[in-house]
Amino acid sequence: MIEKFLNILILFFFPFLFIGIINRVKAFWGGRKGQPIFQSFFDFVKLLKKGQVISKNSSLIFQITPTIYLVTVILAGLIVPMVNYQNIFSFDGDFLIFAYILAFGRFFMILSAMDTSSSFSGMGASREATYSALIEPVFLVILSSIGFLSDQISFKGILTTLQQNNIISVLLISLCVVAFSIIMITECKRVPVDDPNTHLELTMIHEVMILDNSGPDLGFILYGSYIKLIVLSSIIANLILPANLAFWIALCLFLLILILIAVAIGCIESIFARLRLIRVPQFILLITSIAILVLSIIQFSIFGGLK
Amino acid sequence: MIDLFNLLIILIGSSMLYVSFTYRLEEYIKTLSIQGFLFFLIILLDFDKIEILNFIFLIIETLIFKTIIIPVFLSKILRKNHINREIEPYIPNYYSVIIATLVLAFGFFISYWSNDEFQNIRPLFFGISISIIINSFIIIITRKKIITHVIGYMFLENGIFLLSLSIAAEMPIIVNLGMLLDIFVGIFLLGIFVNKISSTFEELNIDKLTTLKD
Amino acid sequence: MEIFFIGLLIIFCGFILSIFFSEKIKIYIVLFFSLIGIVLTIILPINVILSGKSLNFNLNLNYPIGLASFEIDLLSAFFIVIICMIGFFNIVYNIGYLKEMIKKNISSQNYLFFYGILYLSMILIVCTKNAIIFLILWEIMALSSFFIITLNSENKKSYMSGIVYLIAMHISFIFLSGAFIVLASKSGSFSFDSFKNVFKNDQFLTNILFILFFIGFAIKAEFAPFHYWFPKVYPIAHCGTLSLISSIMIKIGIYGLLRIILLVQMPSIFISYFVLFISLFSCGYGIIYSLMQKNIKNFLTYSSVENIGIIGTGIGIGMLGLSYQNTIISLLGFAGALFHILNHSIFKSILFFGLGNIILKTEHEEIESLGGLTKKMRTTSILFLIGCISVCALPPFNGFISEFIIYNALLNGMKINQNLISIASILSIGVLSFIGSLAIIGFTMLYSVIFLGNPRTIYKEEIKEVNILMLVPMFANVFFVLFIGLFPQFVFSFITRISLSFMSVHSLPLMSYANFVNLLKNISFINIIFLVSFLAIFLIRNIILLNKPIYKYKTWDCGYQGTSLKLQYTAFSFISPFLELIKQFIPLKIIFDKPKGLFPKQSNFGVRIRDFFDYYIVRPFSKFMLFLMNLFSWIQTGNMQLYLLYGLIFLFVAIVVIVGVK
Amino acid sequence: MIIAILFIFPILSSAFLFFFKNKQLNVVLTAIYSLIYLSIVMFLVFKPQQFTEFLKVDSLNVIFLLILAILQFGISIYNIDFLTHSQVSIRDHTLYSIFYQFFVMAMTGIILSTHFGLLWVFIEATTLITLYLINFNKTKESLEASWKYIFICSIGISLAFVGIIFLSIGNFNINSLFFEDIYKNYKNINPFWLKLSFLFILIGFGTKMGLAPVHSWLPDAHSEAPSPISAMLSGALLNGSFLGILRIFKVMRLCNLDVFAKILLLIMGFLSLLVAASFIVKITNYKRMLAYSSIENMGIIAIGIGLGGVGLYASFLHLISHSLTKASFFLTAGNVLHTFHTKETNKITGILKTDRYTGFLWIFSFFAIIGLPPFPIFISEFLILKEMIFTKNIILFIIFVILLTIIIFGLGKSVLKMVFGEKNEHIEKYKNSFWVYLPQTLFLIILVIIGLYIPNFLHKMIENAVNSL
Repeated sequence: MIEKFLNILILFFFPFLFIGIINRVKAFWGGRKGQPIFQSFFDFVKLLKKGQVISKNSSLIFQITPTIYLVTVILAGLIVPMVNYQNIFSFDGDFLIFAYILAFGRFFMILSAMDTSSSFSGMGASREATYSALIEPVFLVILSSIGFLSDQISFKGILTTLQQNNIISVLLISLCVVAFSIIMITECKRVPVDDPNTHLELTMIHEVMILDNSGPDLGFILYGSYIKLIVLSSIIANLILPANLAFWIALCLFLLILILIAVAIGCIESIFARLRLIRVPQFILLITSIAILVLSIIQFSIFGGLK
Repeated sequence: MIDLFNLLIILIGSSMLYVSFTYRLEEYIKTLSIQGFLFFLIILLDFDKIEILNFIFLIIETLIFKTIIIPVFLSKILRKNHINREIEPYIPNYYSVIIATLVLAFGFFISYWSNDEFQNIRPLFFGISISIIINSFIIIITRKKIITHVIGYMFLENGIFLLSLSIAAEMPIIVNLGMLLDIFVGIFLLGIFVNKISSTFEELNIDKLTTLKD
Repeated sequence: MEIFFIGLLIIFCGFILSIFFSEKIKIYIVLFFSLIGIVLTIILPINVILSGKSLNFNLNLNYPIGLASFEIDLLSAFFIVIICMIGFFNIVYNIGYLKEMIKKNISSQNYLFFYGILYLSMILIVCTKNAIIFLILWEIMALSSFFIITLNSENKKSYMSGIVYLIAMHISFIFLSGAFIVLASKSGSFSFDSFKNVFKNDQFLTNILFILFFIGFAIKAEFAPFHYWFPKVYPIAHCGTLSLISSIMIKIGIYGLLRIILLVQMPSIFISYFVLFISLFSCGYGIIYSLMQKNIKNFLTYSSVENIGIIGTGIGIGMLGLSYQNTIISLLGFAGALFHILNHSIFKSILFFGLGNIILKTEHEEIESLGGLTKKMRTTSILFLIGCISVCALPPFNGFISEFIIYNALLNGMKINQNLISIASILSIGVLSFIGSLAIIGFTMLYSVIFLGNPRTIYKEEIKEVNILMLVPMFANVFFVLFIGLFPQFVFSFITRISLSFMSVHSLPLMSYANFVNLLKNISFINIIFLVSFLAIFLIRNIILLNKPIYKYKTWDCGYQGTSLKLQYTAFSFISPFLELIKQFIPLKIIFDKPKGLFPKQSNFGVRIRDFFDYYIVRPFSKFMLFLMNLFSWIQTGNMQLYLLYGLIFLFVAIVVIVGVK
Repeated sequence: MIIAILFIFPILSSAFLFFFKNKQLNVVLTAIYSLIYLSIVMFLVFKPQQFTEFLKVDSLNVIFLLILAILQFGISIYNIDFLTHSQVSIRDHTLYSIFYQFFVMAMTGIILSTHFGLLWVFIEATTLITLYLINFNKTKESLEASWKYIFICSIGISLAFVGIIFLSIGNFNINSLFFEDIYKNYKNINPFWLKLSFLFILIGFGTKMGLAPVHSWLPDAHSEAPSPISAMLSGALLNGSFLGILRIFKVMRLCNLDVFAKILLLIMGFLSLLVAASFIVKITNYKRMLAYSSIENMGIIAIGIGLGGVGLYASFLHLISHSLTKASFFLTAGNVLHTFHTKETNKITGILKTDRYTGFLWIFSFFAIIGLPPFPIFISEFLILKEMIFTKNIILFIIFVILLTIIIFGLGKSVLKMVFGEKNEHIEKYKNSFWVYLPQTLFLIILVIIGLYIPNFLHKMIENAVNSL
């Protein structure tokens, strides 16, 4: 029960800290002092207090989308296991509904971008749609391949399967971590796929879709995307975490890993430049090969007698 | 007696050679008439085998229709339409002769070859009539004038008549009647048709009759 | 059983009467009669589903048919219920459509009569048990659907589409009749029951026959390589027709497939993989091509190919379960397939109804020329959106439920410790989710280009909402979408009962059954939470915004001050990032007149996309056939002498053979 | 004695008509004849009887008689309007009626005759009688068509006569050409001569029946004849020659030579299908297209006989259905021709919008001819397919269905193009009289009834015919 409570706590409040850490790391690399660590929270509250500017062209879709996006991300966060591998809703095939609920949010984001009838938002929408189409199958294939290893088909079961017992597991874990990192970077539109800081509309994906949102709606969307970072990072964290740890150790390790991920994101964003747009699909397609590699390793390890 | 029979049959067959050799349509008609007369002779020779009523019919058919009426009728058409020769057949006449000769030989060959199948008729009847049929087919196919086709058709009928003579003894009279009717009405209509076609198409050439095609 | 036929008779009477009355009266006659008839017809099938006992009816017919037996078993009952329910909505919609036509003074040309024939033939097909009657009804179905497709068409090319349709149906018929006749030659009878033994005894023959059957049914059901006909046929029909065809008629093909599987009982592994492979292929093919369509009708029909593929995947995994003798998988597979049949017919109806409304009002079919309709046709746009979400298999609507069951079947299929099936299941999961996300691309594109933003052309007249008769069926279908999406467990229990009839073992381990019901309860719970929390947060948002200033201003254009309708993102540019990835595999024709000279006047850019199979296989094949036929076309030269020569040659050859052979 | 009326009536009435020369009288007498004919045949169907030694109703020809009766009844109805409306002289009108009645009479002769010679004479008689009817329009084309018709058919008939001579050579010991005598003494027939005879009769009568490769007159004659006559030719004349082939086929069967006969029939049948298919796909004249379709259907009938077994039943069913369907098709073609004044497929669009009822008749006749249920050609073709698989002729099955598909494509392309589409602007909305729709509707209704439920008496009739073969 306490895990569930902690989960909700982390889900709702950790994102601001997470973003703060990233910003701080980036400031460190840039030789700046950086903004306060909870600056994103303050921004969020400020946005909630503001009024709105709405495009004349838009319709109801434009107004409900931010809410839907936030709800889907939160719901996805309730499904994904966090502290001590516990998730709030757990059943067979729950990772499917996880993926599909995120997709629901994306669906409305795209519609909302198109709703403004701005050609820039349309660009972002079409890129968003294409890139996520490339990662979703990989996400499911990797998860179900791991599930195949242990006959587990729930999120929790799948993530606890891989332990650093033998060389194969370590190999698989590292492959999966790479894969999920790419998924996370793509889904949350971080460097090198997208740069949240630039404002050159032609090359952006996520930011350009929300050009016309303002006030509480913009706040919802930003908050939602922060939560999404946490949600996807906790999958990676749970992949790395060994099973059967004591509760407190598990909690601490989990938070530590999250913070490490934040630091890593900060470092990457400081060191690397954004990829050229033509290269992005190739970068994303990298995970397809990782997924196939994972699948073949698992098949080989089971039917080749390596288990 | 048999020799005479065979001689007559061979004569009929050979007359086809002449037909395939000549250009003049008058000669075609003459041959037709001669063939009719030869048929008459064959029937005379067969007198004892055929019952009397049938015999009379055959005499009338061969002597009057085949020898006189039809040739006269045809030559009348010729004169009326001012046709006298067959120009430019599809293949030159010397080839026609060669083919006709081969076909005639083939007829002999068939008669010889299937000799054992003939229990009741003279082998030569079969072979020669087949050769006449084929030869008249060839005439129809190679010549261009419509009137030649009609004459060719008459030769075809003659070939069939020759064949039917081989079993004249057994054939019921009604068939002869039918045949007579057929030839009469056929020629009548064909003749009228030739007139009609010539008045519609100006020239009695088969080349004009190829508008209906796909 | 009598009441069932009485119901059919009443429906039939209604449609027959429609011939004799004037346009205005007949629609109400049909509505009235079909309402009564459908209520009577649907009673027994529902009873069958509830009680699980099948009903028989035998009829002794004359020579070529013999004993005509009709049976409503669980499978038939399921299909009858779908046909009756969704079909009734279709009738209502079409009547609304005809009402609009009457306003425009366009005659309906006995449309309703053929509609009725189609309707009845579909109901009878699913309950017949005799192959000859099956084939007759199959052809009658093709015939009547031909009429409803072509009769009201304003399209000048409609005859070509008609002939393509006829040929496709004929080819399907040939495959089916060939297979049925071979079966009959082995079993000595045309009754379905007698086929079981043939299937049981000869494995090799079963495989071949199954493939023949599959092709025959697949042509009707639009499985991918056999779908070549519909992109040519559908654009000429109006959407009321298409919704009946796409949401129900093509399912009759699936019914046939399921019926054959019922008879085969124990499909071999080979054909199970065959079905699975073709289905996955048709999923991918359908959705990729649907993205690229310019005609919105074709967009939806290609999406039907995708959905049929999903159904087929369910069937394939169910068959694999049968061949590996794993009850749970086959139960889930077939249940998923059946569920998706139901769901697809519901949401495809909504989508086609919506399209029908749009096309009726705007008179545009090209996707690029629409836009901004949501402000003009508010109800339609909301209902259509629900359809779109559902067809993308997104929670909390019904499309997700059936896909979730199929996913679960695949996940369970993974558990069979066999190299092949585990790889197959995992890859299937990948493919399914891939096409799921492609569907999102497609349907967001469709919806946003049609409804959102501003119009891309100037419409002829002021666009208004359609009449109520055309909206009611949409509402009814949306109700089902929501109901199934939020409470799937109730429907699921009936569907498992039907899918159990595919297994020789009729009792399922109670444990696992309860597991699945619980699973669906979880889904239902999450969906409800989703809806509730959305409403709550939206409420909060509105409360926050209550006293805040809200400005309406033009869309931020990054400083660029030109405003033109054409500056909006188009459908083609929307999919072009994806198209860029796959364009090597697609026969594209790019038409590009570059602007020339110093002062370029006119330039042109266009893309024409051709169907792969149509372009590379069907067209060359038919050209080859025509070429072959052309080889003989010198025969009829018009020269009579040549004609005689043919006869002579034939005679001569025959004589030589006779004399020579003796 | 009742049969005598069938022969005496047309002679008397044509003599009568010839002297009076009145259009109304022509139509009325023709209609009366057809009505009398129909009622007598209905009587004969249920109570077969013998007229003379030479004319007899037996279990085989009763089907043909029935078809002829129904067909000519419908066509007489059609003639009522067809002739009064078109601008023909009284003389032509009278001659048309006279020849029409004679044609029916000669057809009756073919069907009822019990003797090979008589059969042959009647077939030749139909050739001569129809000559006038085919040349009725007296255009260049019709003249050419009738010339080809008479010439090719005469040669064909002569070949058939050769066949009959061979038969009489072969049955030297029997010395009779009555069917019954030949069937009784089949053991005495020399197989060599019988084979030759069958070949010649097949080619001879096959010419008249329209089997490839001796079909070539058929498209020309059918397209140039007036539509009711095309319907008669296609629906009745072709059948008559088929009956002749069946008569000799039975001899072959008795003498255990049916394998040979069947192979020949199959070859000719498939050749017919091939020819029909290769022309139907590219044809631009719809009446010629229908003629090719007749060739196709005759091919199917020959194939049915060639397959044997259920194929025989299918052939008879196909015969009945084809006659009615094709008659309806040709009569509707007459309507179309009357409305649009052209035989070119390309120039006609939107029949449905110009003359709705004709449009529906046209398209339903099309569906009937390509064998969609509820029309009986579906059943007959299905049975033929069945027989092919039952006798393990998979290759034949494949060729058959491919050719049929091509034919459906070709027919459909033209027919649907004519039916749908925009209305031709310069053609006024034409309202035909009731009489030109009635016969087609009648035929189609009969067909639907047969297609859905073959009546018992018909079933028995066909079975008797099959058994008598």
